[in-house]
Amino acid sequence: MEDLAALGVAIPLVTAALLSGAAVFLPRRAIEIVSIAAAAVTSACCLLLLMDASESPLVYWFGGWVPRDGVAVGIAFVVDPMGAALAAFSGVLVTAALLYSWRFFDAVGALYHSLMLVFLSGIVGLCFSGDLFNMFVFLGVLSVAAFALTGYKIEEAGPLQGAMNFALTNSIGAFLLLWGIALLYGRTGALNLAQMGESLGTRPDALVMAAFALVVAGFFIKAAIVPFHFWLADAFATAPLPVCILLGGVVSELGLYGVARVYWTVFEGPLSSVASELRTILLVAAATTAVVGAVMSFAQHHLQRMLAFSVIAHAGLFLVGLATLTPAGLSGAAVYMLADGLVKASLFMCVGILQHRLGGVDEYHLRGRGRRFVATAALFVVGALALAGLPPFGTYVGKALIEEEAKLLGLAWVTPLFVLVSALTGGALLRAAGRVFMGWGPPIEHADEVSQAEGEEQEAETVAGRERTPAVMFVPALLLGAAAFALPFVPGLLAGSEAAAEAFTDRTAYVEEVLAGEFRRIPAAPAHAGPKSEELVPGFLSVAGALGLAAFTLGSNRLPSRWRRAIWNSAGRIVVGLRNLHSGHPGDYIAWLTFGVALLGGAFGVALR
Amino acid sequence: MTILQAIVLLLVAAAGTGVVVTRDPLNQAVGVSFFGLLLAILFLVFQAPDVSLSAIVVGALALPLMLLLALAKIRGGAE
Amino acid sequence: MSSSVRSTVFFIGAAGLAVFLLWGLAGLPDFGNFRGDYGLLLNRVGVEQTSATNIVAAVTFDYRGFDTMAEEFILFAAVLGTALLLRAQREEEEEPAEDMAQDRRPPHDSDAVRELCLGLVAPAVLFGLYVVAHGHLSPGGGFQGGVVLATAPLLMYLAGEYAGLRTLSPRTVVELAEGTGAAGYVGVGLVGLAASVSFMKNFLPLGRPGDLLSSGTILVLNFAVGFAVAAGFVLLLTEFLEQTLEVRRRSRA
Amino acid sequence: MNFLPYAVAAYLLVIGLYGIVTSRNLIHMVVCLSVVQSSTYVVLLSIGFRSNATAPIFVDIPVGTRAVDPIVQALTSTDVVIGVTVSALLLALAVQVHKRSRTLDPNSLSSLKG
Repeated sequence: MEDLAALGVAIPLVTAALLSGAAVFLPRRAIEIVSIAAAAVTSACCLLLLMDASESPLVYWFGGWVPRDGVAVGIAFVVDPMGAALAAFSGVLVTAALLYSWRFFDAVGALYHSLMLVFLSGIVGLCFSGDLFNMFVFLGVLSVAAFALTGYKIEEAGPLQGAMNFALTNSIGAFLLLWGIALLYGRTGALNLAQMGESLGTRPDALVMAAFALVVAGFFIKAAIVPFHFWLADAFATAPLPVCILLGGVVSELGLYGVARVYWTVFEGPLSSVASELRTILLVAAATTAVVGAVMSFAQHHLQRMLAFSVIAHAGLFLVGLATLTPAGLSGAAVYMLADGLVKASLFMCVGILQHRLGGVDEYHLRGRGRRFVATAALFVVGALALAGLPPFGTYVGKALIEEEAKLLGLAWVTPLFVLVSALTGGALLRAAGRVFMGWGPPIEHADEVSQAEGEEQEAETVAGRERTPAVMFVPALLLGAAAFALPFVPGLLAGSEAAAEAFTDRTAYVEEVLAGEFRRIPAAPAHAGPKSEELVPGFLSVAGALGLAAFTLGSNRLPSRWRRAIWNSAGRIVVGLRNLHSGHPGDYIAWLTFGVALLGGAFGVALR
Repeated sequence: MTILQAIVLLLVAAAGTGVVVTRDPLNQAVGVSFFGLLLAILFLVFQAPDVSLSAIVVGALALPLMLLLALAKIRGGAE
Repeated sequence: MSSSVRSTVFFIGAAGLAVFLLWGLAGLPDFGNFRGDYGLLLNRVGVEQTSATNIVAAVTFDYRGFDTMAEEFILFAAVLGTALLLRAQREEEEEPAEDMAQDRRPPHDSDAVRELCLGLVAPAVLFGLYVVAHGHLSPGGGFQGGVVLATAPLLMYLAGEYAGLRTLSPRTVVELAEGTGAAGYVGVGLVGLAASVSFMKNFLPLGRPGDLLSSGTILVLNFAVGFAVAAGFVLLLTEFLEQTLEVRRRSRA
Repeated sequence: MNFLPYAVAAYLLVIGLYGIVTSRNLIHMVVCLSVVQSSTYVVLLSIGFRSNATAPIFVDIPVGTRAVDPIVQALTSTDVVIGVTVSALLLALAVQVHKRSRTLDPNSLSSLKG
């Protein structure tokens, strides 16, 4: 059984290598079938591991190098339910994305498929690894594959610059992480997470704080937390849509997973004495990210960029769950991530269908041109409502669980924040749906020029104006949307998530498993009734807010001009200022990144005093 | 820490500065290979011959070569 | 942002970063006094356990051989990615090397340089193989040797032997080599899984420390890496060279 | 004096970032990134260094001789490979950016505003 953990990484890698070696001898269909099969088998491995790990975590020592005198000499995979769930979810998304791209573009040999499989193996490795340097290496694997996939459309300027910004910022993120690893190694002489945690002791000092700041910054760059978020909007707005499905569903989640994993295995001992200060710092970062992402999302009219900013906004919301530093908050964040990832993937797929059929994804440009696409429109609207957290979608449940936990901690402002952010991100999509599918709202004059002037090239990666929506595009979108709806009704999911979070945050048990080989069964959590019924109020409030905001903007030309001017002078100015910060200039991004690292380090330094 | 190590460290810092402030990429390619060489020497005095060899083949060979080829491509395109 | 605002943001950030880095670095053991359990243990038992006299190789290819597998695939992904990004596009196929200036002659044709480069090909191959094969004994190994090996086709190019380059490294063969080398690494891991207890297990006889044929899979993996790295770098360099070569072929014809 | 290696590593990190932020050429940026990365080599190897010790290669010297830390060297080797591959990818991107936009100056590239 444990061997499956190794196979989860090895299968996609071997397939990728063989495919690329044999690409010239294989027909296109064979490449597609083999790569989809490899992704599906990998997902199955991860699912089997998830079932097994739900009873008791698995530890796998590569090369058979078990620890010697309490010193880890090899690399361990530690498969616990939380990591296995994220890996399995990513596997499913990769499979769906590969299916979806069946008809999407003229692939070049096996390059695209091989890179997708390498990307998947990087995710699986990151999720399972119990060794900090090994996590760094797998982060590199998935990043390099993602950089290349983002720049796929080399005939356009946008994707190339997006990939450039993505690669520059994320490489620096990796170096910061490595700096953190170096500091920790210098202190503990270990790379194994459990062993590092054991030898850090319980007293925080300057080195521990600096290492934590560097590691967190490294992962925050992946997770797109403000002010490390700039690259994500550029990359996700320009990458080919099948790639976005994947990136939007897993990349920021993986960054946050990294923070959580490292905090609860390595840093919890020394940092528990400053836990409340730490919580405050993380919550400030989370709230800023959520608000900036949501406002920017609402200010977009390029659908892909709109979704990209809502990825940022929701990464902020996930971080709120994580920042509670409690198992219940973590469990809520996990459920929310899962549901949100499904919904986002489905929405990206809908945008891809528009791209496929109409050859563009700009809200103004497409006004009223989507009237014929009833099924896609329905799916898109349901997706937008789900994104806003319509009960009983999984997104609602996840958010409600985080809100409940925040209330217990006395953080009353969390619920309004969630309502605001959900309403803005959902409202942006509903507004776009109204415009594209119904032709509502005032026509924007010279819409084509507006799009062109902003450099959003409308050249499609598929030939524009196809007559039919291929089933391989619509069915995965529908299935993912349905999965997000069905999620809370999966028996035992919430209880399982709670138990997984308990196990994830139990450092003592983790150390025993890894270093002493003593396993405990994960106790089955009592059945979870789901969020309390009073949580329905903020749930419906978010949806109502989203509908209201969409209606307000679509009907804004009916307002008296005095009001319009007042709105422009207040909110509009702020939004323009915010938009100007997102300049697409890599120098700006790195300047903000440096500033952010210093801010984190400074905040942790103050926390230590 | 020996005097030799200190001297090489300072040289590395100076060469790194030189690479950064050289704004012309062609000159930079030369600077990079010099920087790579100094790093290799530093690793040697840090008793890391394996890494030193890596630094030579990468820093003094592969990276400058790729830089020159990329620049050649761009110059060719610009004319 | 204007460049002055950008610089201001950066300088505040950089000052903060420098302060907290130094603040953290001060908590490290004094330079030269490091006593990490991990390294001390492997220095003590490494030779006995793996028969590799170069402990760095034992760490890279055995104790932490799994890291190196992932690292191979970073290289692999970068090669694929570069091929993806620099692929010829439709319009260019019709009008090849459209952005190449006519006056760009391929490197020198003087006889002395030509002879020198050709003369260096064989030593480069031999030296590369030597470095790969001795990775478990002395400094060097698959990666360093692989890069040296990759210079051989490049020397052919410098010597003007374009045909030689084509015969020495036809694209599909190099791609096959790159794929096989990378897959080979995982393959060794899988054989370890099938034949023994776990993935990446050093399942071959270890031999006597210091012998060329020793250290079990460490030697095999060095060759797999050498193979993959050599092919990978040839591919990377030819990706950047491609259009230059195209021009050259035309001018000869 | 004993702090010098760490200080040089930190310096390389900051100066490399400075180069990226003020760069007017994407290829120059890629090179500065490699300077940032070299800071990680220096800090790792400085941490693993032990005075009056040999390299961890026991060909002519018996096991048990005081040797420097082998782990950081293995990590740094991996790091070097990652660095050069990422540079290759970034250079390829830069070449294509130039081909599309006819410039490498980030100030003149404006496809991604707002």
